[in-house]
Amino acid sequence: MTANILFNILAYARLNSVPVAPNFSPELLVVSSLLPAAALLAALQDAAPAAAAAPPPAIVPADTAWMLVSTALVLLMTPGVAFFYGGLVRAKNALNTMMMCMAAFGVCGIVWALIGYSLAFGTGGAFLGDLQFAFLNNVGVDAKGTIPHALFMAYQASFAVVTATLIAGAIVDRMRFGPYLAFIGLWTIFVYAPIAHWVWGGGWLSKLGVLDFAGGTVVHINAGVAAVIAAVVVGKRKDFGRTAMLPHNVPTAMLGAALLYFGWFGFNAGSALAANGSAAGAFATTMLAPMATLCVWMALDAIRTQRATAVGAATAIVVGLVVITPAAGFVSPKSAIIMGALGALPSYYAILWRSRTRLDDSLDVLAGHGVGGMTGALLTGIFAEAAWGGTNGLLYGNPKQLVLQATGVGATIVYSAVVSFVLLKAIALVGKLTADARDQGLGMDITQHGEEAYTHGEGAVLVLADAEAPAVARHAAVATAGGVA
Amino acid sequence: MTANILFNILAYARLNSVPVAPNFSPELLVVSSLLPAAALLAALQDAAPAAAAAPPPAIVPADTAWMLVSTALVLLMTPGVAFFYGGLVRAKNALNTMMMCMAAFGVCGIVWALIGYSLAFGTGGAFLGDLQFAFLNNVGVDAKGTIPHALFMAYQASFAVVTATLIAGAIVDRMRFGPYLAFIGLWTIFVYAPIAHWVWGGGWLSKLGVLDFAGGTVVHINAGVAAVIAAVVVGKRKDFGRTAMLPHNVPTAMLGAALLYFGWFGFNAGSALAANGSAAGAFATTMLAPMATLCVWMALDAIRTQRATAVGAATAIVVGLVVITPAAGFVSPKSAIIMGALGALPSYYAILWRSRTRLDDSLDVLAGHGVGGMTGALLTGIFAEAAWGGTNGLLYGNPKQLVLQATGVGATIVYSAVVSFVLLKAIALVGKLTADARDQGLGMDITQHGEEAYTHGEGAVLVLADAEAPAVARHAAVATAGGVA
Amino acid sequence: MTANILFNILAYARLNSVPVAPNFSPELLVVSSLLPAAALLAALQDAAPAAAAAPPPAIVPADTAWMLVSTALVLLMTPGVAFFYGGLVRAKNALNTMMMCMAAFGVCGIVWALIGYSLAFGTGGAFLGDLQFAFLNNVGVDAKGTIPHALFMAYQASFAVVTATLIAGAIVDRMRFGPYLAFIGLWTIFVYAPIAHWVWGGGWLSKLGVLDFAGGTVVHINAGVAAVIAAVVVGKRKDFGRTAMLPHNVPTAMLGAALLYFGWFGFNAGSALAANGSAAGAFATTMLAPMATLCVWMALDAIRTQRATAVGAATAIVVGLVVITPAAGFVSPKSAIIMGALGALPSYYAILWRSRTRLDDSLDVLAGHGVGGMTGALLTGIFAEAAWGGTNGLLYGNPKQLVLQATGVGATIVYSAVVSFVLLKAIALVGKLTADARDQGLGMDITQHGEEAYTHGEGAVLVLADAEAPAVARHAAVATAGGVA
Amino acid sequence: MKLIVAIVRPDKLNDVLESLYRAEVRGLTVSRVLGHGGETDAVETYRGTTVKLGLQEKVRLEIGVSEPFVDVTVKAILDAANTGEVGDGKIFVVPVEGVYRIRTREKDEAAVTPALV
Amino acid sequence: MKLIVAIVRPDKLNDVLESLYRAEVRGLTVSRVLGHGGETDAVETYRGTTVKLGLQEKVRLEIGVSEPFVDVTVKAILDAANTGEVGDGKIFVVPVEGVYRIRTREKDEAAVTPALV
Amino acid sequence: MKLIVAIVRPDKLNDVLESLYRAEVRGLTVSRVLGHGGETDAVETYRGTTVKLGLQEKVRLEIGVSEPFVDVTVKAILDAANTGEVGDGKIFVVPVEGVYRIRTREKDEAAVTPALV
Ligand SMILES: Nc1ncnc2c1ncn2[C@@H]1O[C@H](COP(=O)(O)OP(=O)(O)O)[C@@H](O)[C@H]1O
Ligand SMILES: Nc1ncnc2c1ncn2[C@@H]1O[C@H](COP(=O)(O)OP(=O)(O)O)[C@@H](O)[C@H]1O
Ligand SMILES: Nc1ncnc2c1ncn2[C@@H]1O[C@H](COP(=O)(O)OP(=O)(O)O)[C@@H](O)[C@H]1O
Repeated sequence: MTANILFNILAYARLNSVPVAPNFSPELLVVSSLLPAAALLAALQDAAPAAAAAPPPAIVPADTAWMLVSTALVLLMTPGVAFFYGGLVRAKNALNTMMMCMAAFGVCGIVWALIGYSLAFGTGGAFLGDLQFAFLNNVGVDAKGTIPHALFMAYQASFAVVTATLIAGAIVDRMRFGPYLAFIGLWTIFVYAPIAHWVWGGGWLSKLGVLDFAGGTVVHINAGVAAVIAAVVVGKRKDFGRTAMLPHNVPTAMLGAALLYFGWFGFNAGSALAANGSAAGAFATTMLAPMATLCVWMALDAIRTQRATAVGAATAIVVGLVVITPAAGFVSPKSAIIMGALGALPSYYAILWRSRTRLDDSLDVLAGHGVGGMTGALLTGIFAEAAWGGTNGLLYGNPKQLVLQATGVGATIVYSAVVSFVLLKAIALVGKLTADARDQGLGMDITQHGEEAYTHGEGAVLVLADAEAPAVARHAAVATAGGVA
Repeated sequence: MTANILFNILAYARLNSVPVAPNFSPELLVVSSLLPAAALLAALQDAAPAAAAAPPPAIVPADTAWMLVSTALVLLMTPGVAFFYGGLVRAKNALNTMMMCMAAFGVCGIVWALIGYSLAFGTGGAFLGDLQFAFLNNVGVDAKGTIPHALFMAYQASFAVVTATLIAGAIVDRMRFGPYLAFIGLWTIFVYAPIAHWVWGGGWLSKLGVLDFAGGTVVHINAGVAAVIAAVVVGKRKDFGRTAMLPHNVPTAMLGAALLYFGWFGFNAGSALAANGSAAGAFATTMLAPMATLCVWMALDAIRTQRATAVGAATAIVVGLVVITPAAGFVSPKSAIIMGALGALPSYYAILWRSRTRLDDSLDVLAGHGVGGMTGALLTGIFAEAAWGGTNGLLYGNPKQLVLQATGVGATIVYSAVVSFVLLKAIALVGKLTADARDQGLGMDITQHGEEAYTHGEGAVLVLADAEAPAVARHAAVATAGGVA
Repeated sequence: MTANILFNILAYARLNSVPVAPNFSPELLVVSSLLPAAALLAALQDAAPAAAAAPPPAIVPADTAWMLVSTALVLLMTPGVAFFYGGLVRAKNALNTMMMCMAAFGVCGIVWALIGYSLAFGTGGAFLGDLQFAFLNNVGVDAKGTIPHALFMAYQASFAVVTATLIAGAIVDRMRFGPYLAFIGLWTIFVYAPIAHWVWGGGWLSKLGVLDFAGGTVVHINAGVAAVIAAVVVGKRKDFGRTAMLPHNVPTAMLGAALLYFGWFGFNAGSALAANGSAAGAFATTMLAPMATLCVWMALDAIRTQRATAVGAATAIVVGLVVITPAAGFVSPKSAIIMGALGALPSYYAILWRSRTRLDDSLDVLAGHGVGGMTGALLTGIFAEAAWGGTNGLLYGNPKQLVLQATGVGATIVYSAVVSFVLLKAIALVGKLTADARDQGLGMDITQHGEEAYTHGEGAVLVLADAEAPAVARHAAVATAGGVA
Repeated sequence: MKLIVAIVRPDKLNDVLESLYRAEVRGLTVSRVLGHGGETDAVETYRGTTVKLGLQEKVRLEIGVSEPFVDVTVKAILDAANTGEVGDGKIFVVPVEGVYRIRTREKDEAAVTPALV
Repeated sequence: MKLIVAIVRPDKLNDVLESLYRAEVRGLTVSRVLGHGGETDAVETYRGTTVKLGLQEKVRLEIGVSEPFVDVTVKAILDAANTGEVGDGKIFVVPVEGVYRIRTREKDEAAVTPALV
Repeated sequence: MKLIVAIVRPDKLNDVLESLYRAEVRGLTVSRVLGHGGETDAVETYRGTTVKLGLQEKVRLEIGVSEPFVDVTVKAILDAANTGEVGDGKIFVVPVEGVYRIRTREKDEAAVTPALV
């Protein structure tokens, strides 16, 4: 009997289980999967004692199941970026572009595990975490929220990796591979980790009450700004503005966009860190916003050139996803549609504007992620609803939130720009950042990786695996025509 | 004891409640709220009363987790169709074909959110829903069955989008993009939504007891029929029957088939709307049927041309999936293998037949989805087993079911054909449906989207972003060789 | 209170539940049947005691949800292999290579359902299962562990299929398609099923205590060894060692690697057979190991040729995944990083060595899966930790484990080599294994499948579907210019 | 001995092959090329960038024929490749001093007359 | 009547087209080719295999011109395609005995003078 | 000065390059082409459609040589490209009136003799 009554109360609480609600009811911490997004934990001061009062948080299988999937989905976004970018460059630079993304798995992933995670999610202070989790010490399968800590770490790692890859779009076709790797590695430590701490690690932005559900500021504005800096410091491509540089394989770019859309559900809905109403809401908004952006974008294209382009459509989907990211779990599906539609405009015109400037942000990372991210962050301050898990925004009588959002945006822009600039300059001291004109002409694939994306093998002569000078080569080939190659 | 009896009743009720949305009668609500429990009843004999006494339906995290994933999987099927179709057309039409699919995200997705969902799943009557959910009003994160309503809506949206894209296969290479978008948008409202209501929205077909687990009628027969109508109304391609039109990139088509197979698990197993035995059964049958179809198809190929073709294999996988769709949660794995094997024959010969006719159903949507869907719907009436969640079919002593299935098929064919025809004719009044011979010759990518799928950029001259006449262009380029392009 | 205590005990016990174990010790069954209760405590306060009292294993929705996803993920690995291999061969053999993988869905999938599963997982004896599950009899939706039996079967089927496809890499470009299908079909029955029984079906290796979390021996060593045998028996490619055979489409190979990485999370983390700490740990290690391998591999490349190659990166990711597979749920994330880093060396040098030999293991299956698998199996014996779900390994004071691992490796190598050899010789009696030089020259796509991967259709003449002699053909084409082709 | 080089529209290729076949012209070599002539150029847009494609896809045929076949061949092409719209292409007749059939090492006339196998 | 065949660097193509345009040379046909000359060969590595790519990407232009245009055309190409580094390419001037414009069946001179449409 | 145009089998290209190399012939240009000759056509099937591929893949070499090199070059190709089966290809020797090396603007003989860099 009492059980039933209790059940009803709990069930009722669960129904309103938007991330804010549950923390008011201690019991739920034990039994339910409703632990809110980490970002909100810090914002709700009264949650801490409640949690302290409750027995150790338990791992919830259902939440674990969803987060396992979410993490895998977000990890798929890195190849997604690789194909999206890879299809948009010229064939002679396709592999280099894809490698800039895939290699981030190695460099940023390891850097994150060794130190980044701890700097971002170690308790630490308002601006930076500490080293309690360095080298993944103290990261076990005990519960962090309602999922195993190791899983939480993996989920965050997937974000760190994909964020770094976004920057590549601004310096494709020309940045030397070594310096690039050095840059994204250091960037993950010195730029990404701190900002992640501010927003999700209990840092000052979260304390301030800035809303960023899945990383509009941490991921997109941050990457977008760093991208511009990189484009400027690395410099223009050899023929930029002189010859037309066309996407060599649009279907590949389309594949990238598709994988991004797919993976983004893990990115946004996964940020609820539980399989609950918040995740469901975030999922719906993440699905709807890009749909609206796509409609508006195709309309703008049609108006301007009488034709809706495929590259435009792929771009629109990404922009829509970027815009909804900070708001995903905080706004209603209806608002998501409006946000998606509005979000198309700034990015669309930013792209047109950029192509008239001397700024060689080759694949428009600024317009897509930077501008899109800012639009999203600000619109979040307007459309957020307590009823949907956020703090009320402008439309719901809380203009203050809009100011807070602007603060978050501003802080991110400044920090990211300054530190990214410093890092690039530092690396430039060690080695040249940009490939010389000849290498750019031959193509980055051959000069940076000694490969070509598409080969027919005509006139390719086999060389003994350890032959050194090309001169030797041909004779070696002749000599070994016997088959011992 | 009583618990066991109750369990059986509940279990039985549940069996017939799949997927005919379990949320209309209060009893069913209880059932579905129990459902997760259903699995546990075996372990918790005394759980039933407790839960049965609980009035408000509860969100079940595990079911939510699975449905979040399922929805993402089904959304991945739209790009899947894009690549499957895109690889089968000629290079000059690749982007147009892919865009026909990707653009559905925008048009059909938004149309669905604004009105389609409500027409399909609003209470309404036997033939159409109402407007209670129009503009997503009243669609919150409260429980719909055992998952948040917003998630249920998203899941259904993913179906609406992919269904519309299937039609594209019949009119690729020639239908103008604008009219196409208008068509699929209207089609989603006037054809898809009503039929979805009949089968899943508590409409007359579900009342009748027609079995359609995941959409054999609603999705495949429906799309297949609309496709033929479209092919006929839009007319043949310029060179149809005169020149050979070969797939320009079979690996891309293979990728599409792979993504479809993958996404289809969300489509079929997800239709259980819960992470339970029904989902598991549907998963197994969905995995096995295409395997059997593939074997038979390769055998037929080998017999006819001494060679098993890759395009054939990709087609076989899709056909197998189509055939098992209506039966997924109603038949045993063994029956699934048999259904998959049998299902290969009608579609295989339909394709051979079609290629000898004047009907330019370019990518054989009729043979694949229409015929495949009918085969599946009817075989469901034969192989369905109460033991596996269905109503018994012919083989299990209930010939009546076969008649019911035929009714469902017939009704869908007639309605889909008539309304699709009317819609196309209506659109034709506003604008030409078919691109003229010259545009088809140049390729739909250039003429409809102003892009090419694969470019080398030779002799491409950069033009000021807002230059109008090509005449101006070259000089513009010269003038701007400075870099301000 | 007591509930909490009980809960903590259970939670702890749960952490140590390794995939091999749950089906064997009754207590663990209770545990696993209970743990999900955590999620249901909200709904059923009194569930714990009840469940503790309930002997029959119960289906756990959360575990079911995760395993549904895992199975889908593993099934995606087969196309993953298809693209990975398909991109590495020459264009004229692309389809044949992909078909070798996709066709396994049909042949191996069906063979597995009919007999393989039963031989592997039927009770049987120490060396082979029995026929209790032949034709999927007795495979229902009742609980197997904590998930429906049909789902467990599907999960295992996904392993069987992908394992067989790995072999293809050693005999691409030359093995005739028919004999190939016969081989992988028989191989699944006579090689894969028995070894799977040894390790996962309660056979002697598991009894012995050999650790193989997700299939290092069963899948990778096994396939790697069979691959070499196949390469030797089938023989070298026509121009092997004389002309350079370059990958025709590296981005496609990259896509394959990406899909493999993604699917592998289902492969490894799914092997926990539950959404628990073990799965989370396995997920983290599976994510980290390839990252480390990638770093080391790029470094080795850079040292040797001054350039990090993309094909190398794709290979590195796969190798890292192979290495961690047997250890995934048994080692700490930190150990995973070390294992991944160490694991790069043997495979890297094995590839260099192989390319100097006369062994035409065309895509280095031996180096990648064979050597990588052995490295992983042995390192597991060194790094495994009871604390992370394994038995302690060498580093944790249990050198015996290393010996056990070596036993497992040895047994697999011998059995796989011998039986694979016999099977191939047997098939050779029926029909020629290798395509003759002319067919290899023309390309396997045209000669084995009557298709080309990429066609422009120039000079392609339409022939009446049933026209026989090419002579007739052209006239037929003329005759049918009317459109009845 | 002449080498006839013809540039035609891709979608006319099959007709040309057909017509050459009827004219008993068996041997020929085809390649995909890009051409610029009097055609108005197609304009494409990629994101912010607008480009003018000065080059159109064409197909190039290269046919080695013995004197008596020259006019026949040219006529066959002219008839089949003509649409009357700008962009139909050109035919060039180039003198040849020697022809060899690699298979038989036959020279000149013998080399181009259909192989009797 | 001559057929001018030029092999140039891909990244010089646009300059060449530009310069031909200014020289009033309108009709031409372009194709992507691979060339071998004095260039040092690029070396690539795929897994264990090291290969030397003896062939570099080049672009081939084929331009049919009437006598008075020959030198103009050659000069236009020489000016635009030159970088001074090995690999710039070659120009071949081949005699032509007849030219036809497929669209109009015009012959010789008439066939190559810009079409007045 | 002659321009030697040869059509050979793709899988014979490397042998031909090898043999030309030994014959001291350095400069050449290669392109992928499709050819039709006496070969029997391959038949392919895509779903319901059966097509006959009248064209086979071939490789086209274009080699500008000074008189003394003509026979050497032809012989080198004949030797390396021959398989004896239908489809081996042809060699055409075309007269050339002028050759230019773009890099140096050298003319004729000088232009084709290996560049001394
Ligand atoms: N002088 C030329 N030299 C080489 N190719 C040419 C020449 N003129 C035209 N062509 C080729 O013929 C094609 C059509 O020529 P164009 O002049 O546009 O049409 P038309 O011949 O009908 O006037 C061009 O795309 C080009 O490939
Ligand atoms: N004798 C030749 N015949 C045909 N093409 C040639 C010849 N010599 C050079 N080429 C082409 O010109 C390109 C550059 O020639 P190369 O000799 O390397 O440079 P350069 O002419 O500056 O010495 C080669 O890649 C090849 O395509
Ligand atoms: N008259 C020709 N003009 C141009 N190319 C030709 C001619 N004859 C043959 N070829 C080329 O040579 C290739 C082989 O010629 P074919 O006649 O089939 O073999 P063979 O020369 O051994 O008789 C053809 O595919 C075609 O590319």
